[in-house]
Amino acid sequence: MADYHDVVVVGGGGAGLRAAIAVAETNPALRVAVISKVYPMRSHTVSAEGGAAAVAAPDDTLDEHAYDTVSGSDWLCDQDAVEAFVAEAPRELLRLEHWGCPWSRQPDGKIAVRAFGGMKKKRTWFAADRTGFHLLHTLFQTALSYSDIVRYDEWYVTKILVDDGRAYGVVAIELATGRIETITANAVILCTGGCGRVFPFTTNANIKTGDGMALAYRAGAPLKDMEFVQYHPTGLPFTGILITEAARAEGGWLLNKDGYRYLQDYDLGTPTPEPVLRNMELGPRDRLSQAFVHEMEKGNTIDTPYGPIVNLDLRHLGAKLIDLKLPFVRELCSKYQNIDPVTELVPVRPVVHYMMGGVHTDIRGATPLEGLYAAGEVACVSINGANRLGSNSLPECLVFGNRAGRAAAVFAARYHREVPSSIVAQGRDEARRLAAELGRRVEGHQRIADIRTEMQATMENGAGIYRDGDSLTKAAHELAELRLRFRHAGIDDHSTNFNTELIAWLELGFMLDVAECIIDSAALREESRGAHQRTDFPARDDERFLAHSLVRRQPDGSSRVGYLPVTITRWPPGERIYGR
Amino acid sequence: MSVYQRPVHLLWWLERRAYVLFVLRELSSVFVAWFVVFLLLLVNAVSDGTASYQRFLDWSGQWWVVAINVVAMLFVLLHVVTWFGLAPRAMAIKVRGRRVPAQQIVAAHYLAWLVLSAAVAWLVLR
Amino acid sequence: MNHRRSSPEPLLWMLFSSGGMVAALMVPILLFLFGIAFPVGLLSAPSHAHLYAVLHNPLTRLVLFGLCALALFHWAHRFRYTLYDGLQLKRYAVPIVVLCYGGAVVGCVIAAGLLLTV
Amino acid sequence: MATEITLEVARYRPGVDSEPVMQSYQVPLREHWAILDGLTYVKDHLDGTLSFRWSCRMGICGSCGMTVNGEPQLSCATFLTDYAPGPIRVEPLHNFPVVRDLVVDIDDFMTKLPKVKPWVVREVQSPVEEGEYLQTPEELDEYQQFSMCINCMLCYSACPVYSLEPDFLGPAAIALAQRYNLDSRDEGADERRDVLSSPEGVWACTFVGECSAVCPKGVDPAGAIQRYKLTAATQSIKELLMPRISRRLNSRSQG
Repeated sequence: MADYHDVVVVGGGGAGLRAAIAVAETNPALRVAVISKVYPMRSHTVSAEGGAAAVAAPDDTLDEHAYDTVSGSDWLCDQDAVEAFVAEAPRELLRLEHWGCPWSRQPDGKIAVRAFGGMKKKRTWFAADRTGFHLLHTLFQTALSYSDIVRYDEWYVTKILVDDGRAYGVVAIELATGRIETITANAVILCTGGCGRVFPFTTNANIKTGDGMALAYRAGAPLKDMEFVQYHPTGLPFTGILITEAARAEGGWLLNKDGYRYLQDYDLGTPTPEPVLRNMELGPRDRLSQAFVHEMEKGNTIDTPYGPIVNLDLRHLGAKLIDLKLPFVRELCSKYQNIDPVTELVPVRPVVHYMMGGVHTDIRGATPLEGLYAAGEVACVSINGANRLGSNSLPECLVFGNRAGRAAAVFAARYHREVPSSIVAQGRDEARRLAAELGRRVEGHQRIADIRTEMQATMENGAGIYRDGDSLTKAAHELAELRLRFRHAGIDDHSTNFNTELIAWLELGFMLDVAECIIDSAALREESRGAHQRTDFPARDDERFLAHSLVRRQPDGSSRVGYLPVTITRWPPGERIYGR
Repeated sequence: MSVYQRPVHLLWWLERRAYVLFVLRELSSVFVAWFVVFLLLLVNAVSDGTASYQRFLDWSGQWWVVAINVVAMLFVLLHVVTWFGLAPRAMAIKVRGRRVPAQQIVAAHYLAWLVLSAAVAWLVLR
Repeated sequence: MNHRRSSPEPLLWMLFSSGGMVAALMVPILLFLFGIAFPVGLLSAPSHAHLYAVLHNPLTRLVLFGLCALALFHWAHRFRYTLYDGLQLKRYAVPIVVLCYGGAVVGCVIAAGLLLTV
Repeated sequence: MATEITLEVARYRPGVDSEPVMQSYQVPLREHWAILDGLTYVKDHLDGTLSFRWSCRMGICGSCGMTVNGEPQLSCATFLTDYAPGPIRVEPLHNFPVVRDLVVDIDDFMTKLPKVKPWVVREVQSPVEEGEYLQTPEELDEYQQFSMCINCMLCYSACPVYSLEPDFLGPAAIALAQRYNLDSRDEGADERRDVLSSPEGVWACTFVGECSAVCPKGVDPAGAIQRYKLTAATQSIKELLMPRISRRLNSRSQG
């Protein structure tokens, strides 16, 4: 018989743990489980560096945070969601504080805040430059105090079980033993993060393969705004390791090969020695990454074996400030780049960082598929629209993790139903499929890694910082071909214990689905907005595209894109102005 | 599920240099104990009178007793260095709300050591 | 709770660490003088009369007793764990405990006897 | 510089091998390549059956601890060129049961961790509406280094006491307990004392100190343990000398 929990959370990062705690607090009688393909404290939330935004200072207001978020999103976010988000973010960060998060402090003991890109006020809470790490470990350790939260650590979910339009659980493999289990539930919350690994050069961890997006998509839930892929302007060349925006917020400069602060040429304001909010290096990420491409085309970047770069200059900040506010940046530079930012320039280039798009949810975290919820990067509520502002994603995990957890708890209790027998049968079928794949031996097969590498190259060429109709069409063809090859890909490892090759194969299948959704959504959006820049349609087109794209899977496996109007409450579409 | 459990060798501490140093450090205690025995023999000899004291001096001049004491000295010095070196990690000392840096705690230990040693030497050699 | 209050480990550790500190501070100079410098003639040994006078001082005897007792407990505790871990003899914990701490107690009694009768 | 380097990797297939066998792979020797890059090269191009854990590849998620030439290391933060000309011996972390190849079972730690209550314990939880608990930078500094633990398990791998005494709570768990004990917002030190001041707690530690030496994040678990010993011993002796007062204190904290 299958394991049953009232609510199953898939993913143990910031959103997942917050959701699990919310379920436990909303209704202690509910049985809640967290299924994660890694131990929760390994989740990618751990890599977030700069901070978490929430209004804290007396001179700041919720409306200003909302406006910065709306304009940052190029008006593609839903403003009701943004208003709820900015209102609840301070409470969530305070709750984290009560749970022990070691937020950096002012001398009087109050929370300290720092500047961040695209924000008009200082409102980014931080724990040095290891904010995600501390946030995740605080959540994980706090979750340990809820002994009723059952954890399936290192279990990989392969399918969401659906009957009559409602989600009733998942099928998952225990990595250590290869055991395949049907885990039924009255509500499922997806918190599996993004899919940066469909691109070749990303800040994202190896685990970020878009599993949850593909799971929901295959289960019949639509994906929203998938064409919006955020390039972070400052990643270390070769590794793609993130150098936090906080480095610029603390006063770092971006220099081209001539040592010139080139952002002044891209309508981002005039250079000042001290950082100015919403100006120059504190502009939004989409604009900064686009400026890099123009510099490259002008021949103003520096060529290295790992691609063209510009320099991030932190030298004028001094060792003391860097050690206090940016110790992790210094550690990463010295370890992975062999340089010391106190005395040397840091080479950086834009790197895929975040998916604005994701599983379509409403403001409570509910997807159109009854019983299925989503929160965090896997979801698209949307507060991020066409471009997310730095430091909005951590509070998003908390606010919407909490909301999804509460909503799922209420749903699971109010609409509790016996799990239909068809679900168990579906589980058995999925187990049989997985067992067959594990045993399938293919002659002269395609290597998983080769297909993955080619898919990543396709995505970068087709859907990079700038795209056009031709590049997207070409990418769609290449993806179709890769899909065919994927059918003939096999695995060498047929053992049941910790079979990472089987997992890599399953992940690749998910990534190909997600990649297709990105390309198809991008091809149909014939305008430029935020992170989606079409060279063949360089202007924003509110008439046709002030709308979310929704991509649904058709019965034959192909995708179909539709649109959903954007919710506008108080801020009618306007021009995005930075530095003036 | 069958797992592999690496066996622990009887002399596991030979596997890493740091472990060898650790075992040597712990063995220094044997020489501390030896010193107590040696000291008590001296006390006994002194309280038994001049002849007995002279016999002790002769005995302690034998090559093997000196050899033991030289080895004991090395171990005791190892004890001193490791003990003082680790001391700041076991104690967080604060003076007027400020944490005293580790080097200062170590330095204070060595200073106390020098002063005490000088006092003892003065008392004995006076 | 009972388990915690009845555990002798905190007391034994306190004796061990006090002993370690005293030994580190006092043993090197004494061992150097009486174990090496005087026997090999590096320095001339003090006269019996002088030593006897120093030893006769109750303060000296108290300090020496403290040194001996704490140093012995330092040895007992460390040696116990060296036998447990270094030679993996934890299965003989009872005889080891008796040997180590028993030895230290016996040593203390002898030290007290000798120092009292100076 | 040579263009390739040999990785000697421990392979263990449960049910097939009775103990790990070493297998050699030639991987490119490139600047900036971590041991982990060598292993993913093997996995992608040479042998898909090799299993190991990894995720963030920037030394913060704690997944990729391995024994490299006998030393516990994060394989993402240890570089091929530092071991040239090789060969480099890559084995699973010591002191843990090996599940497969370079993957070890860390359930023991995951079971022990909640026992030290690594979360804020307070008699009264103030509502968040009242704002943050004040904490000065100095108070933050008291526990900050112990909050840097990434649970990578290198310290357990380096700890001989843990290998001999599987019940030992271990360096990371105790350091995390101290992380909360030293946090000005926490009131749970007394609740943690039973577990910490037990024979399987701090008293099992003999201060080998290797846990701190191998820690990739500069946490000093050995120091945390010794500091706790001093605290616990002082408290115990106070209770021994002043049984009445301490009994009253105890009954209050238990009530």
